[in-house]
Amino acid sequence: MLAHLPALQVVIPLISAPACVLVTRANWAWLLATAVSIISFVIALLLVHEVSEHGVLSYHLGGWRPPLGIEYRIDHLSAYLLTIVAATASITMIAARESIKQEIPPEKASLFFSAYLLCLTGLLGIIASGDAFNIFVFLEISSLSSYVLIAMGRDRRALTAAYQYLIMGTIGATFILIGVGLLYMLTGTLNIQDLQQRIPAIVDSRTLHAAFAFLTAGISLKIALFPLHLWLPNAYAHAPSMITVFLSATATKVSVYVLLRFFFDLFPQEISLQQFHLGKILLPLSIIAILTASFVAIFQENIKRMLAYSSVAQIGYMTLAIGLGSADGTIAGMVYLFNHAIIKGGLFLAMACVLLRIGSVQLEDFAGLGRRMPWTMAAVVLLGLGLIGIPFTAGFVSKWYVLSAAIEQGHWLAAIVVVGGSLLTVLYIWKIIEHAYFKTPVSATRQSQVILEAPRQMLLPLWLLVAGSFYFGLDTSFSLGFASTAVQALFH
Amino acid sequence: MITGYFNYWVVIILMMMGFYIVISDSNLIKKIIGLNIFQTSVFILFISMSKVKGGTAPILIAGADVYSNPLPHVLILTAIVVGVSTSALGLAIIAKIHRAYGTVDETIIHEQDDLQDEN
Amino acid sequence: MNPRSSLILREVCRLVIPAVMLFALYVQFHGEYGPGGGFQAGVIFAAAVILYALVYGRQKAQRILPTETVRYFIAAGVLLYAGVGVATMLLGGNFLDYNVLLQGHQQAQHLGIFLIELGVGVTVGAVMIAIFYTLDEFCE
Amino acid sequence: MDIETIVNISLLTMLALTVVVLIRMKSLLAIALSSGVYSFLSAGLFVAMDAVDVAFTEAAVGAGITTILLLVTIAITGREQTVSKHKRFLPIAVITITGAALIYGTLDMPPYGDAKAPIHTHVAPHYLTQSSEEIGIPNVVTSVLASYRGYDTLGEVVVIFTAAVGVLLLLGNAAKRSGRKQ
Repeated sequence: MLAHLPALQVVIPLISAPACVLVTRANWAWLLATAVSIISFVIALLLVHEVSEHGVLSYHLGGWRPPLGIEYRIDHLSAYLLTIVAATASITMIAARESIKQEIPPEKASLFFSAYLLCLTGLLGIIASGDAFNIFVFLEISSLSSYVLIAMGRDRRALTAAYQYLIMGTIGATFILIGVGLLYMLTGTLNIQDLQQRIPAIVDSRTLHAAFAFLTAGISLKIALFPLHLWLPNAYAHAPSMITVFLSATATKVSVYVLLRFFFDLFPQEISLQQFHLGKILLPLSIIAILTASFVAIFQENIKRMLAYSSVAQIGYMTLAIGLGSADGTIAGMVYLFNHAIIKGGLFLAMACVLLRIGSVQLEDFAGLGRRMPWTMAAVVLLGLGLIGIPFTAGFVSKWYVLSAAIEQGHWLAAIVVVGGSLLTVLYIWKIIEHAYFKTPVSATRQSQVILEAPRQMLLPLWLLVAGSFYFGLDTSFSLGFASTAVQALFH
Repeated sequence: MITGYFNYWVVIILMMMGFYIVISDSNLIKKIIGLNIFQTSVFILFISMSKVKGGTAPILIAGADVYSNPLPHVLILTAIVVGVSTSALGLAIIAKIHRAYGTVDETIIHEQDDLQDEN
Repeated sequence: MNPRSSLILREVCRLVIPAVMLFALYVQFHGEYGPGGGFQAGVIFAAAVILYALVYGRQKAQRILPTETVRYFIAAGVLLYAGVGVATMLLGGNFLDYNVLLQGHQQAQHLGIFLIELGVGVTVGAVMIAIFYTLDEFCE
Repeated sequence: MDIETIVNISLLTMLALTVVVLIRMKSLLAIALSSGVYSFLSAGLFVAMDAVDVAFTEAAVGAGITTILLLVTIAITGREQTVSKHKRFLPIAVITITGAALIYGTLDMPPYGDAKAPIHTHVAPHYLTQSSEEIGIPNVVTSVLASYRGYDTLGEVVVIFTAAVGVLLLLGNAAKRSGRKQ
């Protein structure tokens, strides 16, 4: 059965999605979704083990050898991402029951969890696939299901946010389709390894330039890279709480992975960097993203929206690190991706706790929460420290590596922006802390309201993430070690 | 040279007209229609590259030896399905937006949201 | 019953709809030789049901093909398709490697393709009908 | 000029005219129908370019199903398009740049119909020459779709399944359903 692991990683959630539609009880649907997420996590860990022991795994779907058929190809990089996505999925689902019970009508729960499983299928499929068109198909599975999941938010603005995301996302996907089509036109193949062999010979083709441009634009839309980030803040702010947790820690991360897969593997990285100047595109946009999005975050009154803008900025750090164009920079970007999934996932999970108990995430409603939801707010503080990048947190490790990669490349502006962005982060995190601990509720109804601490089923996963944020600040053997091996393979 | 690329150029113009509708029109339904046109034109681009002069449809029959390339056909069959799925979902969201806002015009929706913020 | 549809229209549809359904079946099982296959067949079958619903009213269509049943078919098609993949795995092949299904590889390929095309047809037809039902119900 | 080229050019011209008309129209109903016409014309073009399977699907889906869905949605939301176009400059700039990038990209493309283009010499010949032995059915599109790239088709079915789940989740009258069950 070990030989089938790459396929099982994707096929198990794929099969459970239609099965979930047939489940009638809300609790059973949740149980199925949780069980599948945990099984995916176990498979991801097994794949990490297999890849470390035996190197790259290639699985021929349908039994046809590539490039005739579709190949699943698990290398260090994909195993790394699979672990992040499946781990996030497990933690989200374990914590999700109460929150979803409150936000989604019970008779719709089975469809809702089915949509979630489809999203998971899509994300895992993108990572596992070694075929450019197959990546497009699974990208669409994950995108369509995330539009649905976002539209299920309580506010009517969730609908407009989902619609906006649908339009932008489809434009992005169509651009990627055009890019893949042009690549196919030039080479006659869709297999990533095969394309990699054939691209150096046609590097002067103007068609290849156009393909590169369309792929860059399409993937940037999916990553929410400045100035194509406009869909993200509304989508994250209005989606159901647990969906924000899940998507913030996975969706854009997988898009960053697609960026790496296409431009450091499908296009050999020296061609992307030297002939197509990928770094010169990414660096300025990332710098603007970090500064403007952090700045805008400071003025948000809705905390989910604030954290969403913060995500745009954090994505900027990752693309900045990748845009530096060195192996060290890319490793830093991967470590950043890993740590940010933990920290931002945790922060949004804390917001889910708050929403569950007080029904709002407006800044003014945070007044006095420090005393009334002590465990949730303490987690916000500790995760906030990680987001800022205080030493001994995972956030420090990731910022440190980005900073040193920037300095190593002699890119002083980038280095200054990395530090400056952290200072802006202090400002908006401080706003939350100030309200939670140093203000009392203004309205009489809030003052007299009895507010319970979040249920244990949510606090435990939340504190697991807090612990992760500190653990990976000290022990970097997986987050850094595995990422280095992954990136070294791309840079040969 | 001109005849060799004429097809592609017209198709690109069609694509861009569809794309224009998506990003310029404020009516949500018309945006979806624009998206359809944009995507259908991309399909034409793919099918154009599969064509071989003097070839026939890739259904093997005695007497034919030049066939057009079947692979882009397969890809586009998938892409058509993806397209109709996206449209269906978009239209469902529009129906709900109409119920929540009473309009399907982006500008009016934004005005309503801003008004709500002020209150 | 839809009051707007005239007697003539209803009588014409009584003849046309079975013919369209037959055509759908032809397209479903003839895809190996000519253009067509599960996807097109599913769409055509759905079109026949939708035509019926437009002419005779949705409620009447739902009495013959209830929403619940359609919902089962939506899942059933995907499960059939993926199930073929699981079966090939259990028989010792890779996912969706039809060659392990039967002895002769061409027969095996035929069987695999037949089954997955059926899965495609069932899901696609059911999905189209379900989407139409739902949109139309929402319309009221 | 041979007959194929004439058919191609006239269909492409009609497509272009349809879009131009569509952009200027105000009535949503007419716009939806024109988009159906657009799909139908492209189906014709697909036949002219030997893609019979694609043509079949485009006619059934683009001209058929999509148009029905559009009409039902318009019945829900009301027919007339509210006239309020604001943005002009930015969209034109965006499509000019995008279009220019694509035109630039065509300059090194293999010419239309060229049998020596890479896509006709790598991978695809295997399907055309070996599939009758390896699969044993005459329609190569079906062979590739259902076997060589059968996994993509599974993905495609999952995509459409996702759309159904989405529509049911968003619009499904859940109260009625559970009410009937009790």
